[in-house]
Amino acid sequence: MNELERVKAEDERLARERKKIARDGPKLNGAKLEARLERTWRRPAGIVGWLATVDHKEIGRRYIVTALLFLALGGVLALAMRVQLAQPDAALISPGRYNELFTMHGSTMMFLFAVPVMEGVAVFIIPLMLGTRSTAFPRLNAFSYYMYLFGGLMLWVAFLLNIGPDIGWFAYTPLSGPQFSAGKRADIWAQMITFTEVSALAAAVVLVCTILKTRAPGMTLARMPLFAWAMLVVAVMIIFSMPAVALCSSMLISDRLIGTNFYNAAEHGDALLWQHLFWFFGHPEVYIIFLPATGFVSVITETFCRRPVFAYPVVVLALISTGILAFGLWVHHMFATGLPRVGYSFYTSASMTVAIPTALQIFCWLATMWDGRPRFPVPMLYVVGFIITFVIGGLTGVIIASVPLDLQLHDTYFIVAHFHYVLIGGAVFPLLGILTYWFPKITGRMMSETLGKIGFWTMFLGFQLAFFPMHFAGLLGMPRRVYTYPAGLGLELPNMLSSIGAFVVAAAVVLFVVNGLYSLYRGAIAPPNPWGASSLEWATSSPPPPYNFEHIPVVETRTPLWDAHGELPVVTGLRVDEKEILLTTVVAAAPDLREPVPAASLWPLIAAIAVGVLFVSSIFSPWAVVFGAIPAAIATAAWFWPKELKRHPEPVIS
Amino acid sequence: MSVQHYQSIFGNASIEARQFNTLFVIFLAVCAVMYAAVIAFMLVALARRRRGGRANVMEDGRHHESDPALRTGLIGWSAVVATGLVALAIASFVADRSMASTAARERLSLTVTANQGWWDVQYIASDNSKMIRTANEIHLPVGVPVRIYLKSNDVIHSFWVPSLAGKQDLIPGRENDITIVPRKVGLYRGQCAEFCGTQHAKMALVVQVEPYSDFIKWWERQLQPAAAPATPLAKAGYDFVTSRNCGACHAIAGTPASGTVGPDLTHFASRRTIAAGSMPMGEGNLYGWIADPQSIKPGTKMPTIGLEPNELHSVVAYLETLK
Amino acid sequence: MNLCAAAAALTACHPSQPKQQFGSATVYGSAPAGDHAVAPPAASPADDGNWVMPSKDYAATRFSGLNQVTPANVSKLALSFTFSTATTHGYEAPPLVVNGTMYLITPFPNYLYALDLTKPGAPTKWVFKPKPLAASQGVACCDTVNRGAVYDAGKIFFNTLDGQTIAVDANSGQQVWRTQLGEIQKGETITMAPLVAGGKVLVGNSGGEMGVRGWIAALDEGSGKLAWRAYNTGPDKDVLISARFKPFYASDRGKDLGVKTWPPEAWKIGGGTVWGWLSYDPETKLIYYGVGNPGPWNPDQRPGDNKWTTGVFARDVNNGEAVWFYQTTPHDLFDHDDINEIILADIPWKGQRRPVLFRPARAGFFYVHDRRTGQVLSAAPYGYVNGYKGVDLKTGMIIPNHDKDPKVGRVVRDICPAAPGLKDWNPSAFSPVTGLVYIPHNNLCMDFGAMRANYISGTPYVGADVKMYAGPGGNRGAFTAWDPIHQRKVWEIPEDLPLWSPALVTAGGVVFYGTMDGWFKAVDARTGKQLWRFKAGSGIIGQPISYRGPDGRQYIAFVAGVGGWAGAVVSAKMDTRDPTGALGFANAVKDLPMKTTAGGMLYVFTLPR
Amino acid sequence: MSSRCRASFTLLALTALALGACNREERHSRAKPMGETVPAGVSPDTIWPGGTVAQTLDPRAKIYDNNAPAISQGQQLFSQMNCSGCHSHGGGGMGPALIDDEWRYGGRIDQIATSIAEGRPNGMPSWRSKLTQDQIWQLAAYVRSMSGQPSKDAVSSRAESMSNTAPQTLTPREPAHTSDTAEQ
Repeated sequence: MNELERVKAEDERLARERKKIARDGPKLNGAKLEARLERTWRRPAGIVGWLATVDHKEIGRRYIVTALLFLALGGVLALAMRVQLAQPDAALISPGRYNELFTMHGSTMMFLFAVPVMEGVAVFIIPLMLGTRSTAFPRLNAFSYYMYLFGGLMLWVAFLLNIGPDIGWFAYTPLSGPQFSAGKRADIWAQMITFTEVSALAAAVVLVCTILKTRAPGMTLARMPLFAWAMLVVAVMIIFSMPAVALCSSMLISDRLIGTNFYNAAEHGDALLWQHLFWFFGHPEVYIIFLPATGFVSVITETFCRRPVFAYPVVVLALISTGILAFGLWVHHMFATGLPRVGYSFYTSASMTVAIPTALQIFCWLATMWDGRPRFPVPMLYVVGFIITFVIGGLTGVIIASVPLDLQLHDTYFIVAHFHYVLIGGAVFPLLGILTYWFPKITGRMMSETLGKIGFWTMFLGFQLAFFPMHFAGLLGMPRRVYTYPAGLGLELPNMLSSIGAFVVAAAVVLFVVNGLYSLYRGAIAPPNPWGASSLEWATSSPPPPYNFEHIPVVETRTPLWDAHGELPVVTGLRVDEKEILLTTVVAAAPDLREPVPAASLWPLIAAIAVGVLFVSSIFSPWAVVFGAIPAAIATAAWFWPKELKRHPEPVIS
Repeated sequence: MSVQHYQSIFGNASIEARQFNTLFVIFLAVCAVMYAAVIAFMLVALARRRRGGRANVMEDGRHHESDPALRTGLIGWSAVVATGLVALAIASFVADRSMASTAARERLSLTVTANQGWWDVQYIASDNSKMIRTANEIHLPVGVPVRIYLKSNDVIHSFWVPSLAGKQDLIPGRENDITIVPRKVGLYRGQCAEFCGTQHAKMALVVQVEPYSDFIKWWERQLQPAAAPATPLAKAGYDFVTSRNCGACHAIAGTPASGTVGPDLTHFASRRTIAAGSMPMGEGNLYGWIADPQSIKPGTKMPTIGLEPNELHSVVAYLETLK
Repeated sequence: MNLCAAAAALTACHPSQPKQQFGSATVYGSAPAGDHAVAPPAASPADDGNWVMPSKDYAATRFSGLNQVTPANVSKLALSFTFSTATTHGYEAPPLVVNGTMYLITPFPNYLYALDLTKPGAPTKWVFKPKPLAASQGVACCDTVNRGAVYDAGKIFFNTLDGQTIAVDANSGQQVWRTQLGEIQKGETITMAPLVAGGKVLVGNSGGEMGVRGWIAALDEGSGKLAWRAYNTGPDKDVLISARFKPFYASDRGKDLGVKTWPPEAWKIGGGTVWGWLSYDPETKLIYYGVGNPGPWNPDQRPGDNKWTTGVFARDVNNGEAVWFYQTTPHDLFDHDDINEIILADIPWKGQRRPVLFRPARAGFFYVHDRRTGQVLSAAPYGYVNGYKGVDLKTGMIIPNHDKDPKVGRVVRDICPAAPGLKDWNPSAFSPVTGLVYIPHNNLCMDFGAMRANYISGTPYVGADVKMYAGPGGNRGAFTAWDPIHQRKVWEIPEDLPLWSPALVTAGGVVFYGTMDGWFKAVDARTGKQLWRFKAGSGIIGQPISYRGPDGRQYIAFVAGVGGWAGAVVSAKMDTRDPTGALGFANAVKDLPMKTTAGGMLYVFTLPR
Repeated sequence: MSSRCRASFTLLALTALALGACNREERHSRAKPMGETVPAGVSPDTIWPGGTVAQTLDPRAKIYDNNAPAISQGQQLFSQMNCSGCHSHGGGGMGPALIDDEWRYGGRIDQIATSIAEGRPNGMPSWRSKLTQDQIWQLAAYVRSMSGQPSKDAVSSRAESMSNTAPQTLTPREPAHTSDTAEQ
């Protein structure tokens, strides 16, 4: 055979095979299907497989566990501070060390716990909730986690090596600038920001695409679970707000390393430029933490009242409007900076306006309880605790939205009380509730109800004891970020109570962890839907198999599990011999495309290491940006290297 | 004046602070009502099923219509919340405007310049030779609108005397100001309210509001240069202070010491506190502070000089003459 | 070396520097015809061929009546002899010539050389070494210069950097007396040339950047005993203000303004030094002198008008009583010392002759005052000025431009003229023949960053970061012929480098000046046309003089030795990578180290027989 | 567990980076004044009659050299104590340049500290009675940093003032000079 004929024959053979691909191959069902899906979707064996995994459930679990570890670390710092503050004029901790403590506490809680834990929960649960087998861009998802982990590790290793930042989590210039923050402490902080913002942006992209494109057929936007709505809003907010902090922290590094004058007032830079950019991110950040928690509350309330959340469209609109309004409030962190007084009124109004959607959401949850039949297992207790606590935080928020009042209360312990009521009451309580709620889905076992209830009450009472007196400390004139205070100002009692309360909260956290660990090994085995909930994550086993669902469900109502009589309708026709998911249209969720899912890969990890080395070394030399980009580019190129098309003559479908 | 209002925002010692109090009470009342409404609603909502009311649940997968009363409730609730917020916003705006209006009437002005760890205070006079400089202590005549210009020499600080007024930041490269009309004679403590570095916690100041005549007396006293030391011990202290380390940073009018890096010490002993409100003025504290400032206020710019005991005695003796 | 080359290259290709021909004159008009300004005869006697004081005469004309050298023959000038002074710091002083002997006073260590002009090669007659304290070099703000000695009645009088005034016998070189006036512990130095008038040796202190309190003192010419001392700040009795004091403008009237226009105590360290030039009117027995800048430079630390700094005093030479005062820049913002030369002249003014003063001030205006009252007759800018908007002739007040007010913590950009002013210490020359004033000056602007200054006696008290650079046009210096009556330029020569040398004008119609890269230039007094030039071994900042030698020929002499504030980058071996060096001058003359090197060499020229 | 492995690997890498950090970042708050002993080795001279004398580096050098807070304090003192009035921002003026590579009296930190404390004859005042030893050494650490001697990681790029010299964080480090050699 000559060369020409051989080529021709090969072409014809390929053409025949292409025709075969277009045809359906053998169909599988039942145990055979499960085995085949398991083979396709499970992660590769060994440590390499463990590192290479792109399974959203594993990544989500790692996110949650890592974030909880950082919560514990941040909490230890808080306890250290409370010990120092328990009595006036104490000298247990030096002022420099104390400054490191509150900087680390704030940065850890905001950047390494609150945002990542929400992302982690979402990454774990959103594909399950939406009835799909994977997130969009699973490798980006893995990359996101590794960036987060490296950022957190860098910060904490630096802290342990005595290069911990001591400039506050807000790092106001010029205190954080080259003249007043000697050495590399501030750079460590700024680069930790870079790590977490890259991570958060990646996770946000993953979530937006997952929510908009991978929902089960029939799950129109109007049928989407409220948590998915909340995460959609949050992810979009991350995409809009994170670049601001990326910009200002990069300018800070540039000021500190190569002597630019962005924040040098003398050379016509501006110290306030930092504050504008930082709070343009920083204020939405609060809602980035809070909105997922409202999703948790909606989920728990619905399940335990056995009634769909009242006025679903109102709640959705409230989420969206909060997301938009959040970008118009940043100046209320800057009322004391001497910007034009009348301009402040706009921000007062905007800050008060944002209370309206929140008030509507609260009404909707309460109406759901009113109209439903509430039960009170631990997650629901946390929701009740949330309402009692968060509403106080929300109302103090209205108080400090007023310029004259804020000028007094700004940067006092009143504010500390306010935002802990908002962030712990508003986000951590629902988080603990939702972790209890989804614990069976994550681990396959139920958490102990008894321990959970003890834990809740300890947490709830401890919290009030720790943070309610702080309102009074603030009103009595105690500013924030002080390592000590003099006797005789009436601050002794509130501070002592707060310190005691802090240890009670710590005990509650320990109880929660003990409960979690105990239940992980000894808890009752969980059925697929232990709470009788309505959303799709409960339509698969606990914990779910690597492929999530045997068949992709079809959704016809907002509460599919409550409305499905017996079995859910499903989609067929997806390949099972290759990782493949079904993409649906953005609004109507009509089946659109079959999309191959990338295989597990070490490249996201390698890319994260390369980028991490770039970030860490650019603390020390600007040339790192140039030379560090080379390995990062190589890793990214390898990550996206076009895959060879595997030509199975007979695709296997379910 | 009660002790606990020394640094409390309820000290109510100026027109501004009184306006703050009124506004705060309004806000608190409205918020309390709202909070009570929410909690009551929740308690009733949670409790009514216990009493066996008909629940609108989805036991059998069948939708029930929502309670129409709840829809009305939602609309009513939004109306109530919106009205409440609008009322509060207006109250806030009105209070803000009325506070701003006092700014036009100032009759006394001074400049407060913040430094990491202490406050530099300069009173402005149309006759420049009547300007006075002090530190960490401000005297104000009661009833006189006073404008305080706020500047910073290093990082961002925030001027805050809770009993008198809200805070205002001191930002390098910018000039802010705040106007206060003190209305109650008394002593008030203030503190830096923006994190400013190692010794943010011990950067305080005291404000003495006093009758106009006392204020003028105080001003005239401040204009006097330091008296020559009378005793041999004080003379030895004078020699040390003016010829050794102290004068490089501190100024004492009437002596060669003219440093501007640290607080002016001309009338140091007449002030109420040492080290920017860290401790009350007194011989014992003075000994401690001069001997070892770094263990009292770690990280302060005041160095531990390591005086010999006789030097320490003489320096303290001299400083005590600076009334 | 490479770095310097790079710096020079950078300056050369700086976009704001157009490719213009430096060194050639632009003519704007012609010298006034008919009745013009002349020097008062009492203060400016006919030339006897000597040069006994730096300013040539009491009227400060720097005009030589010798006329052998003319525009036609100046190009034939030939080197007669040279002499190395063995110093390498800024040489600002003129040689003195008295009856066949030339006297040279060097920068620190202030050697006084006497050269015998009657012998070939002018051998050294004697050297007097006053041995000033070495530490005084550390408190001299702008190089360790000396601006000249003065001869009177058989004695040479001069000041030393460490604050002494010394009288030396002109023949023997033996010390007659020495008086300590300044205290270097306080930062006081003396760099000025004394003036001997009315039997008094008048001396003022330097140290306006060190927080000193400025004064002028009169010593008895014979004994060196202090006759009187007038401070320029503080209470009236210190300033010697008495009933005779009649300032023309209301803003200068009042009791103890030297205290009341300062914050408490600030006047004690407020500067107001006298380090420039004095003039004397023998008819009225009045001396005229300008007062230096208030300290510190940061104006925030001295709210008020800061009397009696940056102004002009007229005092009675006998007892120092102040007669009038005019403040050029109340509350000076830019270090615009007012110490420049004061030229006495009689001018036709509105139909009658008026005795006046010419003052090309640092702030950029050419002032004409009535010298009996201090009234400002005219004040016009003789270069680019944006730091002020003009001078109000009604109130006599300079009109500030508040856009350029320094602010603590914020750099104010593009202030013209810069801190050295449109013209610094280097004096102009006035020719009664042409009626023109020949002004060697700068064209520099600056960025000014005020900050809090700390006062520690004996250390600098400045409180500002400064960066200077070329003004509009890109020429850093200019040599301007100014018509003082019509207040206009007649011609101007743009110079690449700032001009730091004084000028000399001769009756022959030739003007001499030097540049910091070492060119000694002769130009036509009427047109500015360059006639001749000579490249010296170091940059020239010294006063050129002209004298009649023992052989009857006209000689031209100057000392080349770069330095001073402008040349400190070379003489103090500064590192020009720091633009704020030498109080900001380093930035303006980054290329100077490649254009000249330090030196201290006398050059004497004459026409060939 | 492998996560621990990875963590400890990263830890190792960071430790390597940060080893220099231990002294670089330490904030010394000196409650007790430092002794004033001047060790025998601080002479700027390089010639000794009768043979070489081994120069020993003052042990305090280790505390201050390369220590970021000390350099930063020194930077502040440099302007507060009017050093910048004479030396500008290192370019010089009334005093000699400090950013160049010429050291009249030695460029080692202990030699610089001696120059500051004792003064030098041509105008450098003695600061011994005005500044504490701690402050003098902080100043010396900063002065040494101006000429590019210590690590780039311990210096600051600029101050909050008019920009002057190129950022120390970027300028090439200068090699040690003959007078710098001492037993470290």
